Amino acid sequence: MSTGMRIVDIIAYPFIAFLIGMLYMGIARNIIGRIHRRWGPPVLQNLIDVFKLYRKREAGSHGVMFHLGPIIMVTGVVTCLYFIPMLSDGRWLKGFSFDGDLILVTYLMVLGALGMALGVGQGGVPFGVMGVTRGLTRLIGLEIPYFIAIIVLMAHYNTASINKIIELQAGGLSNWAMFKVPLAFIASLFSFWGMMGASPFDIPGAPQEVASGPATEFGGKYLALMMSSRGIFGFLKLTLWVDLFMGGAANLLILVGKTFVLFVTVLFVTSVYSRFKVEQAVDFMWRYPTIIGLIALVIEMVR
Amino acid sequence: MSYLEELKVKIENMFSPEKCYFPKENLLSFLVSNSEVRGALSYLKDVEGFKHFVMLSCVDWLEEGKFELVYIVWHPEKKVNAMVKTKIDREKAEFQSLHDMWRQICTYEREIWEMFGVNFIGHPRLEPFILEDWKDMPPMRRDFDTLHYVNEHYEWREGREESYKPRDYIGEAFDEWRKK
Amino acid sequence: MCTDNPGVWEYIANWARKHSIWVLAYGTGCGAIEMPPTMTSRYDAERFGLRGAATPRQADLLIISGYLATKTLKRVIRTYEQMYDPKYVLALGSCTINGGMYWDSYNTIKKLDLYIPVDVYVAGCMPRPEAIIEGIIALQKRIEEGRAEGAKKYRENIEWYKKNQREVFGDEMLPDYTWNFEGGI
Amino acid sequence: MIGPHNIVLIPVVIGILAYFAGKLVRPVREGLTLLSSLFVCYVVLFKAGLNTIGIYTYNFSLPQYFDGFRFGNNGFSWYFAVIIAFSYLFVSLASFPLVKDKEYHGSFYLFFNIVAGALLGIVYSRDLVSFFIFWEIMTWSSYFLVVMNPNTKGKTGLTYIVFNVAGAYAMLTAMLIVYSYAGSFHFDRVVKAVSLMTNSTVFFISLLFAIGFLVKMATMPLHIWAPDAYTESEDSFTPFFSGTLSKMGVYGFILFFGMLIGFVNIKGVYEIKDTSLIGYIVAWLGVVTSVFATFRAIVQDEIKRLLAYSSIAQVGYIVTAMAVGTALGVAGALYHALIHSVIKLLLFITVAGVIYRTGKNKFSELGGLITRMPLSYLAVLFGIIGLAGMPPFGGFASKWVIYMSLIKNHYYFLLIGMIVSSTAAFLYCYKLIYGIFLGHPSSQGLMEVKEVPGFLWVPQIVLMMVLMLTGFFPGYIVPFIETAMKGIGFSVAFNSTSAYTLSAALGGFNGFVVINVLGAIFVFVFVWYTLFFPKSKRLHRLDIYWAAETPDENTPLHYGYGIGAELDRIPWVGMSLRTHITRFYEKTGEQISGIASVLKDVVFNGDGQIYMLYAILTLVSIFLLMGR
Amino acid sequence: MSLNPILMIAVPLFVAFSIPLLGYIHKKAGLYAMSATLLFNTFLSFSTLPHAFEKPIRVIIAGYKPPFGINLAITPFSIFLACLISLMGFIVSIYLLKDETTETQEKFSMLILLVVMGATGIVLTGDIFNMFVFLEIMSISSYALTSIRKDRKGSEAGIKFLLVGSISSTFLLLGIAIIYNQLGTLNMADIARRFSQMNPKLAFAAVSFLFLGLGIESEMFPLNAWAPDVYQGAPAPVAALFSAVTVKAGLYAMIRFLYTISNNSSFIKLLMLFGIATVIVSELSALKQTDVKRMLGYSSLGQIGVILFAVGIGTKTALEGAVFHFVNHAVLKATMFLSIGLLAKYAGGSSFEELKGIGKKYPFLAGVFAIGALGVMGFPPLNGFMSKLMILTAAAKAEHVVLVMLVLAASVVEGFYYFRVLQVMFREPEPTRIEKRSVSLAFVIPLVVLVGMIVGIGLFPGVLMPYFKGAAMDILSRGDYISVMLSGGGAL
Repeated sequence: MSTGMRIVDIIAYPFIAFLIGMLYMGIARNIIGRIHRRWGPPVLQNLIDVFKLYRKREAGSHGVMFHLGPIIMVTGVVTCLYFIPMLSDGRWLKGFSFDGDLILVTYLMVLGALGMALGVGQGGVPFGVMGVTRGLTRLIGLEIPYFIAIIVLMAHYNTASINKIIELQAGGLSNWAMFKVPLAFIASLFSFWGMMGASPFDIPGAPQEVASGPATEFGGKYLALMMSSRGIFGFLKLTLWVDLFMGGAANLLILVGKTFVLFVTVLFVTSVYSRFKVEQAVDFMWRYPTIIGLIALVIEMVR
Repeated sequence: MSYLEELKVKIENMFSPEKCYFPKENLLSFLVSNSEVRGALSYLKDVEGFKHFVMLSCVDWLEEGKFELVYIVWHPEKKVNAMVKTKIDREKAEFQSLHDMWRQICTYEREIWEMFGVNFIGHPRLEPFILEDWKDMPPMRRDFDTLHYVNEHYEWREGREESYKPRDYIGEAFDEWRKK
Repeated sequence: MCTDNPGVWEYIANWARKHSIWVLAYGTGCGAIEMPPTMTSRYDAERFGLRGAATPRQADLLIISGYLATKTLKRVIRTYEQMYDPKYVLALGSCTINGGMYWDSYNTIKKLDLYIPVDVYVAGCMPRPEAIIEGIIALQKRIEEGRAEGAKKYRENIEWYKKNQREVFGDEMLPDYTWNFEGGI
Repeated sequence: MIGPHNIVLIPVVIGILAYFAGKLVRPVREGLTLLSSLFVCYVVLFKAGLNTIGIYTYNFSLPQYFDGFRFGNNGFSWYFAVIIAFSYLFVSLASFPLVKDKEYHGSFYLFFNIVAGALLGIVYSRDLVSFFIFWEIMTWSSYFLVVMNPNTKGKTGLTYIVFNVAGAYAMLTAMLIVYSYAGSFHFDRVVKAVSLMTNSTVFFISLLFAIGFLVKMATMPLHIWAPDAYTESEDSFTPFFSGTLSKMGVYGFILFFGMLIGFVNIKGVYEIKDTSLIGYIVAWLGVVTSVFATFRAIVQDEIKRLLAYSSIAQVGYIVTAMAVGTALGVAGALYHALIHSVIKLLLFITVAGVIYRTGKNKFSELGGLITRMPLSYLAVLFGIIGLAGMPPFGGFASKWVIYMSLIKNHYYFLLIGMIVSSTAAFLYCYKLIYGIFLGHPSSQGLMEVKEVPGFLWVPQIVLMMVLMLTGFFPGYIVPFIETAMKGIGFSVAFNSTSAYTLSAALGGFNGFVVINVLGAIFVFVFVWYTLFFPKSKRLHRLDIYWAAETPDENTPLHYGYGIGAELDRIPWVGMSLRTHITRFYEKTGEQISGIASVLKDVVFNGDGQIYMLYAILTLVSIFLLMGR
Repeated sequence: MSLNPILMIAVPLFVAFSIPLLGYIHKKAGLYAMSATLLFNTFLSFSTLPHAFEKPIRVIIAGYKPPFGINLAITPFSIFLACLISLMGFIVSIYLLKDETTETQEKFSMLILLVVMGATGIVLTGDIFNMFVFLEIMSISSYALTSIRKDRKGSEAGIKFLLVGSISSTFLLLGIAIIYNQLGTLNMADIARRFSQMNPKLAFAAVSFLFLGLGIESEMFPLNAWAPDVYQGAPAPVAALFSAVTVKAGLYAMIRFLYTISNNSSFIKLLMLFGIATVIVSELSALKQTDVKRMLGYSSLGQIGVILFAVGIGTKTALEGAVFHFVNHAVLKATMFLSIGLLAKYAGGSSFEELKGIGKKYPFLAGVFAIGALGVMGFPPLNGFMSKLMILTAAAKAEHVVLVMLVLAASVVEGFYYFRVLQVMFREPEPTRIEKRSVSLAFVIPLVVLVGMIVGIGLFPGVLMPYFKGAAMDILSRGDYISVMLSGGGAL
């Protein structure tokens, strides 16, 4: 694993995530179309959209912080990606996951959103601020079941580093964390749907109410950056959940397979449920998923 | 003796309307003087039960130099309409605002103020409604020449000169054509 | 790198622009009711890459669907100026072409392209969804050939457009910060 | 010559000197204060440094039972002395321009210096009485600073003094009980005596000490005084107040529960989940405080009140971390104490500067200052990243240690409580920076405002550097914390080797790699975006998407300040916002004054005959009672 | 020892009665004579102080040896108090030079001299009846002093003081009579020696009567209802004198009686309970006051309650604390009363409304008042703290933890109402109706001296510590008091 190969590995890391992320979003739009009994856009539609946005000739900016907002968002998301190992065995696609642990990843996930919020702030559009506030309030709801789940994981495997968790899950389907701590997995699934911005929880960017929320004032090249970071973010969460609960992926194909299965669950939820209000989202999250998580925690403490 | 005829009798002896007739089935229309409009409407609304206010419109009698304000109310149970009309002077066109009886009268009065130039006293919000930054005279008045205004302000698309005169095809020209 | 010479790079860009047009969700007239059927199951415009965009900043295509009162025209111009460069206008209905049914009304504008550059006109007193998709396909062809340069046209003869607009608005003009800029990050 | 024992005198003497000298020529006060703070920093860093472990005793020929004041220094007091010294320097620097033309100029410098001296006294004292003396001096001199600016409610000062004096006297009772067992006030004799005490007395003492320190740290049931006191105290004193004074509560808590009474002794009393009952209750109090205070902070409209509630919440974390008494917990508490005081100094100094420049202190009146005050914007940005515990800066490292300590010792529910409040902290962090700097200016005057005065730049920049340092090299502070822990007799908690990494119980992270990755990506994307894309147009302030309308100069566009309005619709959060404990205190207050008025009317009712009747009644009662 | 201690009583008596004559020479001569005698008294007492601390002195008057003749028993505790009383009297007298409320100087200065002479007499005398006589002189002249201004409040307070004072003297007389008929002697040492031979029932009656009489004089809880009215009614310097001098004499008598003469431990415990009750009741009732002078009266009762509590504990350290608190209370209360007197004079009244914002108009006076307040509350660098700490440590050592908590709770309440006054003075906007008048030197000197004493004692308590140790030893060692007084120590 000479340094040259290592550099290629590191540079390729975000692009793989970007491509697969965009692919999944395209597939998602197609599947939802089919659910609505219509043809739906081609699978690569999202890629075309992003490319079109990159090739926009104009873009307006309200100031330095506005310009930096999307850049910080991408930086946060890609950095978080680097600390999550994509593949479990072999020396490829590990990123920097040996230097960070689960709590670092949790906080890095939010770093991008906060950087973005600063850009939205300078944009000056009241819709943007309302979107950001709703996003952060929804975050209070989502973070709790997620954190309970990872506490259960950390208590169960007595470690906080993702790589070690993957190793401990090796060896067959039975000792995946999904089956070892099933309730924790279910609780974390709820917060997974929320964090993906799937339909019941997509209040921050609701087009009808707050004109696409934080992204209101961002056009052209900034919107491109935001769409690509949302794609990477989707893939990031998928790999994290696969690593934590489904025993990681030996090679890229297994990774795509497992993540696609997980992604399909999101689709089922999205295309069926309508949008929660902010307080309903937080209330829902603090009610059922948290209780399930707490039960898992109690079981874990008893064991 | 349907409900409307009884009502007609009652109205005639209460308000001495100038004209009181049935323009069409289940619609009673009567013309009263300016001061009696509020009395008639409140009588219809509170005593008779004409709860629903249908609309307020204004007719421009250019020749008489009068505007005619028409208040139409609807009786939900009896399923009948009543129309209270009054004539106000055209030049110094102003009338008391009845928005306290029904709130939606505000919008009608505002539109009539904008389109006919009738000033309603006591109206909460008389400001431009549809015609933003309108400099000309109120457009709905019959002495306003729309065609002249359009020619002056807008530019026609070339090649749209009337290939035929629509007026020629109306009235006697049409009979003639049909005879051919 | 992003020079405007019609090189290969520009061709690919036009291809992408053709297949991903974001429509601004802004119904200005009676044609707005035609938009939902074109987007939903029966006619499904999403097949062509069309997608709703909430704000002018994100949109490429501005659909003027019906007669335009002077009041609405002011909003339309501001929205148009807030959209970013490769932007197109699709005008539905005869009212935008020559005033249509309201040809002699004191309040509606008669010729849309006096005020903003229009790429495709779709005639009909509210064209049905098939006609709208027809219009969109025509627009896509224009984009592919690189002739859908409404923004450049607007930029170059801004004075002419502004003169026409002043004719209609009188001195109640829109603020000019939406169209003349200096550089900046 | 100058050592831990008489460093106390420098600020106090200079304070008094400054007060009187300042009457002749005003700037002498600033000069003297700066001189004293620089000298104190020099002494703390070099003279009374880590290696000068020494015990100096003074006895003022007091009666034999009172064997003199003792001062000394070890890693633990050095750690807090550094915090005090540098916050003393920074706050005095910041206060020069802000207090220059106030009419209470003289008394501000008098009491500010005395408070600084008192803090140093607390940290270096090695016997209970000198600890209590300097604690009392701190209380009343900070009282005067709270009550100083005239446009505040009188009630704030009184509630402050009642709570803090009651806390101090609770501590005094406990000290006296310890003295009656130990026979002397010196720490070493006290430690020996405590081990001989019966369980119930140990429980009683630790309860009293806990009350004394929790009042200072404004933990939930005893926090009533804190929001008003922080908000209404003099603008340039609040950083010192919330940054350093609350850390004295931390110092006292760890000193008394760690070294003097010893967690092992308290644990012997009533044990629950291998920590003492008191420790567990206090930990839960800490969590409840942080949750309630965070939600309260979000809905505030006044800047300083938001920061006040946020400091109560952050100190709540420290309380939870150290109350359970594990080695890693105390290490986390120490680390977070340092980080929190750095952040609060930074934020309060900047906010004081903003209020000084704009004259407004509410979010609804500010907005859009980023173009006018870029450095303050950066300072607040660094501050909120630290406050929210975001990775690149130090805030994350200290929170990480606390989380690790709670997970390692299986206090999962405590941790969940902390997560709720630290996630909700993002909301008030964003509200702080949006309300002041981003969005639209809510009045035209804000556009002519200048940057904060020059003197404030020094503390801002240095504090930002410290935040970056602790963020990029989280392990750098670890050796200092470990010497402090050894000072109170705790075992080593971390197992991190280099300055770059921080690793403890369950995992570890490398701060340096995090910032390198972040920096590299940021630079790459920034360069790619600024050079290889069409230059973006500079949009006018009002050229925003406003549903096709055209906003003009005076349309209110800055209603982002209303963040938190939706909180009371969330069932649990709404309930927490509505419950107020102040009603309980008001009722007790009324009870006491009720008794007082009854007493006044019955006993001292003003006519002679009743007095004579009382005299005879007492005679009769003596006869009945005592007569055999 | 050149001068005979008896002069401390003789000279003031002589000057007091010669003052009306001096009035003819010069209108103000009486005042200067008064302060001169008090200065002489202070000088004399300070010179005999070291001798008395080596060995108690017994002064025989007119040749009759005890237990027959009247003699002075100058023990360390008594001479220490004598110094304190004369010093305080001298300071107040300087203050009085410029105070114009005294309508006829002779009568006023004469009464002041009598009060100080009475107090010194009580403290020094060795004969119980002689103590009663001095007590009578002191109380009668203090009744007169209370209503010196002849305004409504002054005279009303005077009457009340007279009523309660007469009750206390009757009880005292009863007690002394019982003792006299039982033991046939009036000399304290002799009574102390043969006290146990008395019939127990009568002994108990005598002790309770004397306990009650002295209780009224030393402002114990159920009996001190008169004190606040007197402190409010009397002019400020007089109130300062009362709190610094007369109360001290009463307390000395109580201690001397309980410890040396009757040595009855159950009454000492009773004294402790009454002490605690005094503290709590007076602190609480001070909470509702709107008049600063009355509030100061209550807080002085509270301080005396603490002293009684300390005396009641009975251990050596407690008594040292008590004596230390004697000094502090005298100094602090004198400062507070003098400064509030001036402030009230300039502000035209001593209620909260009149004193609003006075701190900005007279920063020096209000500052002195503030320092006094901080001292009374027991904040560290000032003197109140050390004495309160010693008392509380003694109480803690004697396992009275609950009582310690009560005293501390009371001092929290005290903190509340003192800071409320300070806030009224310093935070309110400057009153426009009061115009600034320059404060004359005679008022400034005593205040500066007193503040110097407060801060001095606060910072260096060690200086006075040996005297407190000596006084405490003297109170406790009942045996050698008797032996010295009877067997004739330093025969004079």
